[in-house]
Amino acid sequence: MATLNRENKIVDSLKEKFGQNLLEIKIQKPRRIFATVLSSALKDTISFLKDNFSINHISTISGVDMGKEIGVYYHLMGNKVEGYDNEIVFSLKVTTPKSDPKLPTITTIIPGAELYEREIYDMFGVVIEGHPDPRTLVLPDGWPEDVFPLRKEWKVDDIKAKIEKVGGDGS
Amino acid sequence: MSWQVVAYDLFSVLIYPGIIFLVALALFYQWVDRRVYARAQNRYGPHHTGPRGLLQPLADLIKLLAKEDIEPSAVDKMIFRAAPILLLTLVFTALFMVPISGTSAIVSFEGDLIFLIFIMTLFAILAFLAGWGSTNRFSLVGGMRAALQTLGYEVPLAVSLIGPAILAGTLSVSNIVAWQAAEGFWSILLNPLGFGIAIIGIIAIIEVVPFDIPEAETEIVAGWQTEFSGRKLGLLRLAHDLELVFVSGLVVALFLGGPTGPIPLIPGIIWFIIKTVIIVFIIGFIRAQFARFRIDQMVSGSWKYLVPLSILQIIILQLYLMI
Amino acid sequence: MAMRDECAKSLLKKPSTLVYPFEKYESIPGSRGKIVINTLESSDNKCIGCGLCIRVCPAFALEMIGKGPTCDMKWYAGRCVFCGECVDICPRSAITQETTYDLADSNQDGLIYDYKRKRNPEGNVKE
Amino acid sequence: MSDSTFTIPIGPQHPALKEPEHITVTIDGEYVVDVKVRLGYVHRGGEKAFEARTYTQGLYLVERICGICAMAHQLCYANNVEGLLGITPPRRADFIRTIIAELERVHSHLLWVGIAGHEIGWDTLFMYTWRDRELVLDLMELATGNRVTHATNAIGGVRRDLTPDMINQILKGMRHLEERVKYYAKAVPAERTVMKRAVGVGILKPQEAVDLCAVGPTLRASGIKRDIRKDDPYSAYDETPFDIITNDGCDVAARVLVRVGELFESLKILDYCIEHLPSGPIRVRVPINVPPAENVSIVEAPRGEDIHYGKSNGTDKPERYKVRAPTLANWASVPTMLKGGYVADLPITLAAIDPCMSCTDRIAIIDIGKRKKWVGSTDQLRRHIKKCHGK
Amino acid sequence: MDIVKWSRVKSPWVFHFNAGGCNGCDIELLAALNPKFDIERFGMILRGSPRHADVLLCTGTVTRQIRDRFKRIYDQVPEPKFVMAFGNCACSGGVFQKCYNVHEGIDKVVPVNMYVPGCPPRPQAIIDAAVKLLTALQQS
Repeated sequence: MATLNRENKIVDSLKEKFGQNLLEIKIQKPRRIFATVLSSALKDTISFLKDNFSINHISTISGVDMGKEIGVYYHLMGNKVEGYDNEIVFSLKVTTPKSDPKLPTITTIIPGAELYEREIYDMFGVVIEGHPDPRTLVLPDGWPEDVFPLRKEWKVDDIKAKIEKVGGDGS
Repeated sequence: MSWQVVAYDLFSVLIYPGIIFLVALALFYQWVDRRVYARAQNRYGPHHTGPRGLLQPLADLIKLLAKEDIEPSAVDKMIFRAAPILLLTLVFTALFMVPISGTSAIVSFEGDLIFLIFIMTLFAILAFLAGWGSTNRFSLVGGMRAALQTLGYEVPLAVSLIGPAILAGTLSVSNIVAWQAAEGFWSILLNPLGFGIAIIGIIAIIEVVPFDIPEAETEIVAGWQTEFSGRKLGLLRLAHDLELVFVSGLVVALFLGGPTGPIPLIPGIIWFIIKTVIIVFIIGFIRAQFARFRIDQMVSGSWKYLVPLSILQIIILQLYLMI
Repeated sequence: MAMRDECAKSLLKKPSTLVYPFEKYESIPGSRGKIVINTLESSDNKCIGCGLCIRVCPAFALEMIGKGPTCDMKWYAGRCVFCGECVDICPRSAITQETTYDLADSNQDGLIYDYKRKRNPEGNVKE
Repeated sequence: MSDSTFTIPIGPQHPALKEPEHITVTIDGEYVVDVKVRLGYVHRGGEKAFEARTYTQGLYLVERICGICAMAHQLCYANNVEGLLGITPPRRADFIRTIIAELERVHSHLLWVGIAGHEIGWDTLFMYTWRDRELVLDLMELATGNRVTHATNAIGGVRRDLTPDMINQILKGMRHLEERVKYYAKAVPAERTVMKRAVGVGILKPQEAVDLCAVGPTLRASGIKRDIRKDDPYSAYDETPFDIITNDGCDVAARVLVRVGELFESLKILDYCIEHLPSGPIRVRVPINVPPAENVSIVEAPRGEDIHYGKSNGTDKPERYKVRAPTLANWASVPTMLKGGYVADLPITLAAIDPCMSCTDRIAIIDIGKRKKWVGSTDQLRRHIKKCHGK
Repeated sequence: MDIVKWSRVKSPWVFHFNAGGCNGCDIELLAALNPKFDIERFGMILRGSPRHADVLLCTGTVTRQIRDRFKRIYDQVPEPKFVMAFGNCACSGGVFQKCYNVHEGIDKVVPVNMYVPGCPPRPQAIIDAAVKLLTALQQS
């Protein structure tokens, strides 16, 4: 069981298929794969995983502020195949510059990603290009447009002060 | 007309068995209903207001009457103000035609049964108006549902209430009671189906589970009552309790022999209370058993099952009379 | 009418309701309620004012007034999440947790519990 | 579209939703035409708060993301931080966690059965299930010290040990509960008014469920066998035998049946865990500072998969901590369930995903048919809807 | 005894509002309805519409998005009204203090008559708080 047949297979085929676009890939422990791709290859990678390894479930999208860049993790799940009871959690990371964060939508491949993409815009200001319904998801109405609360440069007190100023209280 | 007659009439309209007595009875029935419902759910229900919580409905009523009465700016003021009062008046009018203490009601004339059936429809129309006047979406939907619901229950209820009238050969409620007393048996014996349908019908009139569709809390807040507060809400609740007295009294009068009983020593009013409490008990118990129907299920179910059954009952009665 | 029998049975037997508050409810041993800091009223003066409890508290519910072994403690019932982390971490077992939970009060001040050390008239802590 | 169409706002305060939430529902007559979700009424900024709190403080913050699946969130958090630290908790702690997590599932599912009864007006069911649920809560209080937010986990183990006396009481409680659950499993489907309201309502086809990434009982009621306890075993689930309950009904009734089935499975797991409870320590000591690492942990909460992503930076506070609660995943599938259904079915359909909005937000129904304006009604909800719609 | 005051003390109808809580308090409030505690004994009923209520029972820390809705709900409750802050989030923000999207307690938004600490408070605490509130009302 503890052999990493499946994981290795996925890693190998990804390496073969994407080559230069695949910046980094590692098997952290059984059932956990972390990979980094160029943002241009994001959609292809996800379709590839979905079509070839039946990794068809997106658990969530989380963002990380990495200084100059914003890292966006797509946590995918699936690949319950013959002989295996359990699934693989595949965390696919892309980065996008903080000055002009942009990513293509993946709702065309996995429709369930809609809410998570809205959330990532709210929290980090990553513009999702081609999103079918780009409204605010969690932040209150009247929220100041340039405040993205999970970016590191926004401290809690700064956000509070800013909201008081513009009255972003959902009023 | 001598002054004694006037005084007697005033007394019977205002005090016994008139308005004050009826209000007390209505509050008592609310208590019975809540208590049965709670006990069926393995809990006490109102318990610490007065002995066994008996004064709870009274406390609720006084509190509501003394509370601020908010009138939202958007409501149709006339309908909004008139609805509770009209409803209350209607229920009292109806109650005066139900025999409570003796075989004869305060007001009685040939054909008053038809009039009562008409009043029952008016309840729903008023609910609809009240909902409409509130100009609140919940109220409006509640009002529409109340009106829609009459489509379901009105026909079978009316047909089933006519059953005893056919037997007694009269359309006066008092006369039907008198006929039952004279014949010495209750019309439920010949009319069991009609009795069942009447119970279902009156549950729909007083809008409790499973037919609380117009007031469905989890769907439309409090239905057509949503916007009412304070005094108006108090009056609406009182009217609702009086409706309970009215419908149970009517069923008792038509099917269970009204305020008469096999032991002549016990006064009629005691019989009346015993019988109506049984009806209220049945309603409270049924209330604990069912989930709410959806409006379309209610209407279609009613036409599919209740209407044919009530007509069947009438046919049976006609056959009985022919033999 | 699926639960009819159950309901009918309930009608006949006594409800399962506790008669709280007319009879005190016996709380289950080990349940987490009011925090008591053994600073000071008692003679053993357990609290040494190390401040560990304040560092672990997730809800900022403890406050130390003064420093070191002579400090006074304040507990904000209105902030505490009753996790008991401060009880676990206290090196002198000066913090205990009672099972009391009826702490409701009509103003914020009533939710603040002062645990003051016993002092002599000069303001020094009694040994 | 006819003039009979109009607007019913439901939420952010609505009796059907014990929590604020807003969905914009477009209706035509009694039918739902379109649904849009607006979240954020319970957005408190928790994820940012993690960055300002130590790992220990985070334990109690994460618990309060959702008061019903508190244990699941905390367990997920503890797993995550233990993964970051590279330690494994003692086996006994794993079992105790499993026991508490399953007790929580029992309490959550019983709660849900009651709420579902309440939504369709059957308060008696609500009263009875909640009465029996009190037993579970008492057991919880006995085992952990609190009824709802248990604070069981510590990083590196659990905080309280189970004594033989507690175990006896839990076993006794389980026997009683099993009888009660059997009774409900028989009584609820036998009640025709319930089944009338549940069968064929809120359809979510298997393919849609997969595409929209539904989770938990909602997904399993569409016949998809996906359960994190089997798919990605944590704590003691790797050796605990149990079945994944699925149902092909795809409707509200199927979701009821899946949950009732899971109640029995939970009782089975509890029995197994109590029987095989290993002895030993319950907690290992852990360093305060966590070396830089990243980790994803997933837990099957009563409502579905709960995924946490953590990134540490060598200090005692996380660099980034991301929580995705199960309900958010299910919101994506709500519009599909509601479209084409009756308005009256709204509450029960919503209840069927067992929404826990603190994790995620409210409902308003907007009518596109009627152009007429509702002048100046004081209704608190409508203004908001207008605003949301205007955007 | 003043009959109006008596009636108020005996019939406190509750409207429950969640201003951004975690659910824990809400289910404990519902748990107070169940047969084991049964707050209907005291005449307390949960109403669906704020217009019917006397006691506004608020759980959860007030989030920015919900603050105005909450104020509006408060205005809709007819006088005399009482506000009960239920749980520590409602009392002070609890564990969510120092988060950017909360108001740290409902007393920042509306006046509060009774604070019920606990996280979440047990159902007994609701009964206890109600009794304290009503006793205060009776004596006023």
